[in-house]
Formats: sequence, C-alpha cells, structure tokens
Amino acid sequence: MIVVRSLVKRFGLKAVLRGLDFSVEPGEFVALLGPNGAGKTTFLRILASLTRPSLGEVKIAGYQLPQQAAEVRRLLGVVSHLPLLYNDLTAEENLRFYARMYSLPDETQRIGEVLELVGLAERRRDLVRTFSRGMQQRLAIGRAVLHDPEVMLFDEPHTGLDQDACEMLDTVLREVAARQRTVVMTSHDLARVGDLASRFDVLSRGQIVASIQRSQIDPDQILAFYRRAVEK
Amino acid sequence: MIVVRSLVKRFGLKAVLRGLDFSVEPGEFVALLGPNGAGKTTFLRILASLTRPSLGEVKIAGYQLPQQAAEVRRLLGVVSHLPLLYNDLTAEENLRFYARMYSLPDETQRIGEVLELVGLAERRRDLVRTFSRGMQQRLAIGRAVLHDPEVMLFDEPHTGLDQDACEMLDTVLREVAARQRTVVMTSHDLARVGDLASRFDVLSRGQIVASIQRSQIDPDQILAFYRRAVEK
Amino acid sequence: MTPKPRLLAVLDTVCIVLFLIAVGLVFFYAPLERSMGQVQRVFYFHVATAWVGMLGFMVAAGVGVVYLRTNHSLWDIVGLAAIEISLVFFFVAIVTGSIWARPAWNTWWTWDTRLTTAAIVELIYAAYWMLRQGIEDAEKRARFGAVYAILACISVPITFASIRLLRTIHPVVVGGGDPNAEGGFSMTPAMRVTFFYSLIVFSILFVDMLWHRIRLGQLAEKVEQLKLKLSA
Amino acid sequence: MKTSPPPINLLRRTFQATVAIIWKDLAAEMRSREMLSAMLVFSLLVILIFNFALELDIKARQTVTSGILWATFAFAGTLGLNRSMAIEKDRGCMDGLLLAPVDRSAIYFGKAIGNLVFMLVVEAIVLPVYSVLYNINLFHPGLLAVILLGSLGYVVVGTLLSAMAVQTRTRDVLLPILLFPVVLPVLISAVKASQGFLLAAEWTEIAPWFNLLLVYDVIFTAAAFMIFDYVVEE
Amino acid sequence: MKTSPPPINLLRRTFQATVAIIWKDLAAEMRSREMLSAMLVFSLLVILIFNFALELDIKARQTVTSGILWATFAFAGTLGLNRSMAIEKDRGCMDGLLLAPVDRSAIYFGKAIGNLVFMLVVEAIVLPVYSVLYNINLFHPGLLAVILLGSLGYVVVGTLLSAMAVQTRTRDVLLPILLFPVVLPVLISAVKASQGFLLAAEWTEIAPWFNLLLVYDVIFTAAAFMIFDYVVEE
Ligand code: HEM
Ligand SMILES: Nc1ncnc2c1ncn2[C@@H]1O[C@H](COP(=O)(O)OP(=O)(O)OP(=O)(O)O)[C@@H](O)[C@H]1O
Ligand SMILES: Nc1ncnc2c1ncn2[C@@H]1O[C@H](COP(=O)(O)OP(=O)(O)OP(=O)(O)O)[C@@H](O)[C@H]1O
Ligand SMILES: [Mg+2]
Ligand SMILES: [Mg+2]
Repeated sequence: MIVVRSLVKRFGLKAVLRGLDFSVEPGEFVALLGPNGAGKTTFLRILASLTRPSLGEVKIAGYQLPQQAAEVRRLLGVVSHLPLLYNDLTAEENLRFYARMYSLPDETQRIGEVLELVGLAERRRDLVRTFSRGMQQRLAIGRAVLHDPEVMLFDEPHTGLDQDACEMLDTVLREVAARQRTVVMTSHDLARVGDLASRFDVLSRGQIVASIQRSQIDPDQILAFYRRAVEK
Repeated sequence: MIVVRSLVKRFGLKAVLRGLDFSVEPGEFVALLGPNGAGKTTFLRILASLTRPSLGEVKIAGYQLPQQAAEVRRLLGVVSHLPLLYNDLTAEENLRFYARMYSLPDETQRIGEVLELVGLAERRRDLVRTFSRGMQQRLAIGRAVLHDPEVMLFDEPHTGLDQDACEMLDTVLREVAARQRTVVMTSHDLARVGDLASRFDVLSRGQIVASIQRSQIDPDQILAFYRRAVEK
Repeated sequence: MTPKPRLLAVLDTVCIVLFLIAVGLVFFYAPLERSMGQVQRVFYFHVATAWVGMLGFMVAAGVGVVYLRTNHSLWDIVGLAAIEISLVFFFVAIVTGSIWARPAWNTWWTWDTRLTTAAIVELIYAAYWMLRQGIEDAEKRARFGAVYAILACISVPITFASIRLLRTIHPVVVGGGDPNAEGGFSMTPAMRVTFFYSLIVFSILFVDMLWHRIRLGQLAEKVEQLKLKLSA
Repeated sequence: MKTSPPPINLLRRTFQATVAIIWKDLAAEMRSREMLSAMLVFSLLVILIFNFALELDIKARQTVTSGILWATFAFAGTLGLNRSMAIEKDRGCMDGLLLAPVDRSAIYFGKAIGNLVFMLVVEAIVLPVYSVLYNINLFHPGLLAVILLGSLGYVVVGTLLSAMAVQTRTRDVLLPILLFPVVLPVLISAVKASQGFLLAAEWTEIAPWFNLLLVYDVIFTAAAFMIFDYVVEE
Repeated sequence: MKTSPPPINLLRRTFQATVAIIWKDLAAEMRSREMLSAMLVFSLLVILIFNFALELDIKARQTVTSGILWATFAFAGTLGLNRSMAIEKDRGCMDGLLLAPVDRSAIYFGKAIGNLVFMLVVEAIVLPVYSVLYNINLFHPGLLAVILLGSLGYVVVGTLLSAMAVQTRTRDVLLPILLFPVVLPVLISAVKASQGFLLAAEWTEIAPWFNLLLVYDVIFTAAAFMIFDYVVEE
C-alpha cells in the first residue's frame, strides 16, 4: 500500500530524514515510534502529500508522490498536530464542509454517525472556538474518518483525549483495522500502541532503525525493543 | 498553600466551574483528573491568575486572587497547553529572557542546568521555531521550573513527550515533590499520575466530585475510582 | 420581573409632553430666521441631539472609570447604554447638519474641521461597538469597553472646541461667534428660549432613554442568569 | 488500482467543491460579520485620513477622486484578503483543504470568489457614502463596470499572493508588500478609466485604459490560476 | 507569609524587566529583520500609491508633503504594532509575560519603547528616501522634533490598543480601526506642525500645534499607562 525508498528530507542544511526505507502492506497497522524530533511528523506530512520530499521515492496505492498526489488524496484520512477545523463554524458545519469537499453521498446521515462516534452529538451546534483541547481533538478524528479512508495517517491522535475518548479512538482504530484499512500512527504511549498496532517501527536518526511484527514480540517488551533501537 | 472556595467561572451563558471547593497543603502533589471539557485548564488558569474568576474566593500562599496576584506570581511555575516560547529566539535566549523577568542571580549557570535537565543542551542555539512538538514541550517545562517555584501548575505536561522526556519530567516532578514543593497537575494518563501524585482529585460537572489520598488507594484502582467519580 | 418603576412611567409621559411642546416652539414660537428661512429651524434639534450625543459619550467615559474601579457589571450596562443612545443621537445630529448644509452651503458635506471631527467621533464609537462584538468573555468585553470609552472621550471635547478655536465655516452661535459666517446668525430672545428649552428637553429625553436601556440591559442579564440556572 | 474518474464528473466535483468553499466562507462571515464591518469602517477611515493628509480643496478633488477611491479599495481589500487567508492558516485548515480530493483550482476559485463578494459588498456601501461626502455623482454604468473589473483583477492576484503571504513567518505584514507592486498596473488603469468616466471624457480617451484593464484581468486570472498549485503546496 | 520587597528594589526590578523585554524584541528582530523590512517596504509603497493616486505636481507636493509623510508613518506603524503584539499572543507568550513577577508597567513600557524604536528606525530610513524622491529638504531640527513627538504619541496609544486588538477574534483587522480615529488628533497636530516647519512658517504659527502635540503626548501617555493593567489581564 505504501512504499517509500531512500527518502531524504532536508530543512535548509539539516537532513531530518536520511534515506528512509519503509513499506506497508494493505491492512497493516503500523505504529511509528521515535524520540522527539526524530522526524515522525515530517514523514507523515510527506506521506500525506503536504510536504515535498527532497529526494527519494514515495508510492501510495501504486501512485507516485508528489506527482500523482491528486489520486492519492481520496484514500487518505489524516490527523495532525493541528485540528484542521474552522473556529467560526460549528462542529456540524465543519463536518458538513468536509463532507462536501469529499462529495460524500447522504452527508447528513454520515455526519450524525460521526458526531455520535466521537461523542460530540450534544455539542454539534456549538462553535469550535469554544471547545476544549480534547473536544477539538475528538472532532479532528471525526473529520479524518468522515469519508472512511483506506489509509489513515494519525500523528499522536491520543493527545489531549480523556479516558472515554481514548477508548473511543481505540475502538475506531480496531474496527478500522478489522476492515483491512491501512493505518500508520505515531505515538509516544507504548502501552497504548502495544494493544493496537500489528507492527512497530522505530524512526530514529532519519531512518527506520528497527521494525517488528506484533506476533514476534511480547507487549511488555516493546519498551525494551524501542530503547534498544533508539540507542543503537 | 492553595485554598479555593465556591469558585464559579462562566463563559457567557455557560458556567464551567460551579461552586468548586479545593485545597492543597504545602508539599502535596495533586493530580487533577477529569473528562475533556471538564474545566481543568480553566481552573489552572484561574489559579495562575491568568483568568479572573466570576465568583468565589481563591487564595494561594495566603494571598488573595486576583487582588494580590502580583505577590503570588513569583511563587508559580506554569506549564500550559501553549509553550509560551518565542519562535524567533533560541532555546537559550528564551530561558535567558525569562531568567531576567524573574531576576534570577547567576542566570547563565541556571540556564545551563535547566537545558541539561530537559535534554536540549545540544540544541541550545537553535531557534525554537525549528523545534518539534516534543522539543518545545521540553523547553516549556524548563521555562516553568527555571526559577524553582514553590507552586507548580502543570496542564498535561506529558503531552508530546517521548519516553526519555517523560522520564525526565517524572524525575523532575519526584525531585520537586521531595523538596516539598506543591504541585497541581492535570493529566489523562492515569497510569503515569498513579506513580507520581500524592492525591487524586476528579473535576467533573464544574466541581471536585471526588478526592482520595494515594495511601488510601491501590494504583490499579485509580481508573475505577475515576470512572465512578465521573459517572456519579 | 421588576415592574416598570412609577417614576419611569411618569418620566415617559413628561418626556412626550415636553417633546411635543418643543416641536411646537420650534415651528410656531421661534421666529423665522431672515436669510436662511425655514431650514434654520433644524438648528434647535441639531444642536440638542449633538449635545446629548457628546454628553452620553462623556458619561460613558466617567462610568468606565467607575467600572474599572468597582468591576460591577451595572456600570458596564450603563456605559454601553449611554454610548448606544449617543451613537444614534450623534448620528441624527450629523444628518440634520447635512440637511441644513444642503441649502446653507449648497452641499451635503464638506471637509470642514467641525464636520470631520464629528465624523471621527462617530467612527470612534462605531469602533467601540466592533471591539465589543469581537470579545466573547463578558467580563473582558466590559473591561475593554471601559478602557476604550475612556480613551475615546478625549476626542469629544475637540469636536466641541473645534469651531471655537479654529477657523471653520461651521457657525458658532453660543458664546459669541461671527454672525456673518456663512449660515451664521445671532439669536433673538425667542430663539434663545426655544434653543435652551430644546437642550433641556433632549437632556431629559436622554435620561429617560438611558433608564430604559439600563433596565433592558439588566433584564438581559437576568435572562442570562435564569438560563444559566436552567442549564446547570 | 483505481481508475481516475471521467472528466465530466471531475468538472462537476470541482464546481461542487468551489461552492462548498464559498458557502463556508460566507457562513462563517454571516455569523460574525466581522470582516465586512472591519473593511467598511477601515474604508471610511482611509477616506478621512486622505482628506486630512491632503486637505483637498474642491478643484483638486475633482481630479483625484478616482485615485482616492482606488487607494481606499486597495487598502480595505488587503484587510479582507489577509483575514480570509488567516482563517485557513490558523488552525491548519489550509492543510485540510489541500488534503481534500479536489482540484486545486476549486480551492483557488472558491477563495477568490468569496473575496470578490466581500470586496464588492464593501464597495457597494462605500460608493454612495463617498458620493455624499464629496458631493460627486458616482453612479455611472461605465464607472461601475470599471470597479467590477478592477476589483476582479485585484482579488485574482490578491488571493494568490495572500495564499503565499500566510505561509511565511511574516504573514501579518507581507501581503501588502507583495500585492501592491504587482497589482499596480490594474490599479492604475482602473484609476485612469474611472477618472475618464468621472470627468465625462470621450470614449476614445477612456478606451485604452479600459481595454488595458480587461487585458490585465485576463492575464492575471490565467496566470494566477496556473500558478496557484505551486503556491499552496509546501 | 512573605513580606513584599521594598519599593526601591521594586523600581529597579521593574526597570530591569523593561530592559529585558526591549532586549528580547530587538534580539528577535535583529535575527529576522522581518518587521523592519516589512514596515520599510510598506512605507515606500504607500508613498508610491499616493504618488500615483494623486499625480502630485510640484506645487501640490509642497503643501501635502507632511500629510503624506504622516499617513505613511501611520499605516506602516500599524503594521509594526500588530506584529509586535501578535508575537506575544501567538504561542501564549503574553501569558508568559503576565506570569512573571514584574509590574505590568514594565510590560507596557517594554513593548512601547520597543515599538518606538522600530518606528523611529523606519522613519530614519524613509525620510531621506522621501527627500531624495521628491527633492525636498526634510532635515530641519524642528521637523525631527515633531516626528519624534508624533511617533511617541502614536506608539503610546498604539501599544495599548494593539494589546486589546490581539485579544479579540478579529485581531487581524481591528487595530487600525481602533487606533486611527483615536490617534488622529496626534496625527493632525503633527501634520500641521510639520507643515509649518517645512514651509518655514513663523514659530507663532507653529507653536499652537506643537504645544497641542505635546499636550496630547502627555495625556495619552498618562492615560495609557494607567489603563494598561486592565488590558492585559484576561
Ligand atoms: C453634516 C454637517 C454638520 C455636522 C456634522 C455638525 C455638527 C455639529 C455639532 C457636533 C454641534 C454641537 C457642538 C457645539 O455645540 O459646539 C453643532 C452645533 C451647531 N451647528 Fe452644526 N453641524 C453640521 C452642519 C451645520 C450647518 C450646515 C449649520 C448651519 C449653517 C450648523 C449650525 C450649527 C450651529 C449654529 C451650532 C451651534 C453652535 C454653537 O454651539 O454655538 N451645523 N453642529
Ligand atoms: N520548518 C522546519 N525548519 C527547520 N527544521 C525543522 C522544521 N520542521 C521540523 N524541523 C526539524 O525536523 C526535525 C523533526 O521534526 P518533527 O516535527 O518531524 O519531529 P517528530 O518526530 O514529529 O517529533 P515529536 O515527537 O516531538 O513530535 C526536528 O529536529 C525539527 O527541529
Ligand atoms: N473562551 C471560552 N469561551 C467559551 N467557552 C469556553 C472558553 N474556554 C473554555 N470554554 C469551555 O469551558 C469548558 C472547559 O474547558 P477547559 O479547556 O477548561 O477543559 P479541560 O478540562 O481543560 O478539557 P481538556 O481535557 O479537553 O483539555 C469547555 O466546555 C469549553 O467549551
Ligand atoms: Mg511530531
Ligand atoms: Mg485542558
């Protein structure tokens, strides 16, 4: 589904990604781990076609990035560090807008479902500007899954969510994984990803320095695995 | 150290805090739990004298807020949802600026210490705008502890931090607690606070609905305790 | 709900009667001015509305100081009420001036210092209104409103003084100007009576409307509080 | 894997997306009305300031009216453009637009048409006020046509450049600097053509400027449309 | 619990904090130079636009020079004021300042002095450029004094109002709307006084305006200083 070969990304002089290789099969759920500043966000933004790579090849669903970005976008659902929401529209209007951008059929019904899913049905008519951090994050997740994308790129989606919302998100992720959607998710919460992902990759020093299937590792060992990979 | 009586905070029509009572002894480490939108951030901002209460009494170290805010500020160290850092200054310059605002003696030495502590000594001369989310959060924590405050108000300080940084923060918090500093910290990560705090308070429906000492509860039981308090 | 106070009801009636008398005086008692004819009769209301406008702006500034001192929402209501009413009155003054200017100076508008300063004052208070629109938090809205009202009032005396200090084509009648100015004239005793009578009537009218507007503000506040109780 | 959708479908979807973007901008503005009122008050202020700065006497006024009008529109316009793009950038919404599977031209046209609407509304209010203040009759069909064309040219370039400006660190200040020099030809021909109509000049005198304006509009629209893709991507 | 520090100490600390804030603003600006260059380019643009809009001929120019100069400074000034406050607000830095145990007046004076420095630097560059472009000698000590005083009055009110404007939803657009009408008396007296000096008028003719300017500076500084506390707190 995703194939990345010798990807390089530089900011000015500094190379953040240095010949990174990465590939994901359809239906895989990859947890992308790595220390602060490793380049996880940068990498996800490149996959989302929001940032251009400096060098290297990126293919999603057989389409080349950034040339064929237009074809790829339909398949992507993205949660980033920012909520991507309009302050002056209500929760519902935000979703309606994105539904139109993705030309969803029966948008009203789908919006209702999603609001229910992320637990904001009661606040649907409130302006986003009045939402707390966690509520905005919930809505951002709702926006990302609105069009039921085939590939999900989630950058620390658990940020700011409370217990219920985390469980909601985990349920969403499990259900999505069960339907053979592809997920790439960054996180610093190893306990949480241990339950969710089917593969763990560690991004460090600009490359994927380690990768392991869930079947090959004990959940308690993930921290040790991560440490070994980072310190190598 | 902190005494809050029947605190009310309204935003327009909506009352977010509704007659909240709260008090903290010197040296206590309170974990403030609560669902998204419960009002934790609002409450911490009131304690930090950044937001005015609509009604009610707030006292910190014997000083009345908001009237005697000036006296209180020296005692406070705050980590908020935003990093409170200048994009166009380097890590070091940011700390130097705040050191001057707090008129610290030998600032250079203290800045070096703090940068070492948060693991940014190597990046000290880089502009904050080029930092990743986690690196900014580290520096924000450094800024908050720079003047060794007596009362620390930390709003989800673990956000975006990687494993090492989380451990760094936990070490800082433990060391601070050992020196009898007072800490109020919000978090959604119950496992993490279970190890740190000496008391757990749950904020929900605008009030502190439950409060328990660590000595009275088993760490595994915190989640259950939280759920019971929220659903009551 | 508090019933309409008796005194206010009486005041309403008195206002209507006084106002009708004023109209009568203007049209039947005051003599026809020789050179300008009927249109000069607009003079009485022109000056009276302008006077009330300026009075209200000054009142709002005074009340603003009181608000900042006491932080009591009543003073915010009074300040807003005064400015809203004055904004309308002052606009009427500009419009009546324009009506007068058409025959007197053969143009609806000219960039005379008096007219310009008057336009500026109107714009300042339009800005005041926009400032309030842009702030959600009621307390902050009140505080910023008070601050701006204080700064804004500095421009009001300029408007008043402009025709007395500078050479303008706008006539000065009270306090001895040059009766030979274009559109200028000197008042006969009957005119004088009508003039001062109008001033007094409009002042009373202002008090009456202010009272109404304050009551409206208080009722709105009460409605908010009731809604608050319902939602709590 | 998937086949790309047939072109007719693509066109319809681009159109729908354009409408969705316009709808969103108008809906947000209708809620707060902040942008419109700000542009309006600002326009009046600019007129006032010009007046003070220049102490226009009646004769001078006749010839500079169109200059002042266009300077006013230009300044008020940047205000609107800036805010309209800032809304997209503030919370990453621009990324949201870019992630949507719609042609970039939909984003561009959506934003540009929205901006044009705001600008025209402001002009529709400023014009009568101006004509009262300066005692000049401004309701001449030719003049209105010039204003429409001039605003179009302004907005077409402005939308493109504001998309660039908000991506820089200096977004608060960069837009006018980028925009004014580029759009100056449009403004100048608009000023000249307006002046012609106001002074009731012969059509032969006005025509060159009017046509120039038209040409600029076409060139700028085409250019902006083609360049926009490169501007929005990071 | 703790006794408050003695007043002399407090004064020194307020002074130190003021210096720290100025240092920070200058350091950040020295690094990027974005604000200064933006203000500068914008000033030149405004002059250009005036020139085009008004087709100034030599005679007209003599009398409107001071008006154009001050309009330029005013527009460029808002740019700087807006940005200087946006820096504080964007990543919550204003909260950082407010949390510091310093008197609010330190924050106000720190920001105001920083803004004044930027404004004066811009003026120091625009003036010679203007005098070359229009072939007018602008280096008259009286004029320079007026510029200093006028800028002071402008910045003093502008800093206060920009602190308010950034806290509203319409921050991108509100500042000029709030600021221009209020500060207009300062601008007008500055224009008149400058004009007097430029046309080499008698001191008796200039004096009233010059004094008015002084009076406004004093009034506004006092008012802003007293009110600022209320503006920065949430
Ligand atoms: C749009 C145009 C005008 C505006 C905005 C305007 C504004 C004002 C204002 C604000 C005042 C009250 C301040 C004061 O009492 O000093 C006033 C007073 C007055 N206006 Fe006007 N005015 C306009 C046109 C005219 C015209 C055309 C005339 C007559 C030719 C006129 C005659 C007067 C007189 C006689 C007073 C009383 C002045 C005094 O206090 O001695 N105004 N005007
Ligand atoms: N615009 C930029 N200019 C310069 N350097 C940048 C820029 N954006 C990111 N970087 C640098 O790239 C590196 C990777 O940043 P990135 O945000 O991808 O990290 P991350 O893995 O997401 O970290 P975190 O876990 O803290 O979110 C960091 O060292 C950062 O300083
Ligand atoms: N400026 C505001 N205007 C209106 N409502 C607000 C404002 N700020 C906060 N609120 C409301 O106050 C409530 C509490 O918000 P707050 O940010 O304190 O929650 P929180 O407990 O910190 O939540 P989270 O865990 O998601 O950070 C929310 O319902 C939010 O919508
Ligand atoms: Mg990241
Ligand atoms: Mg919060």
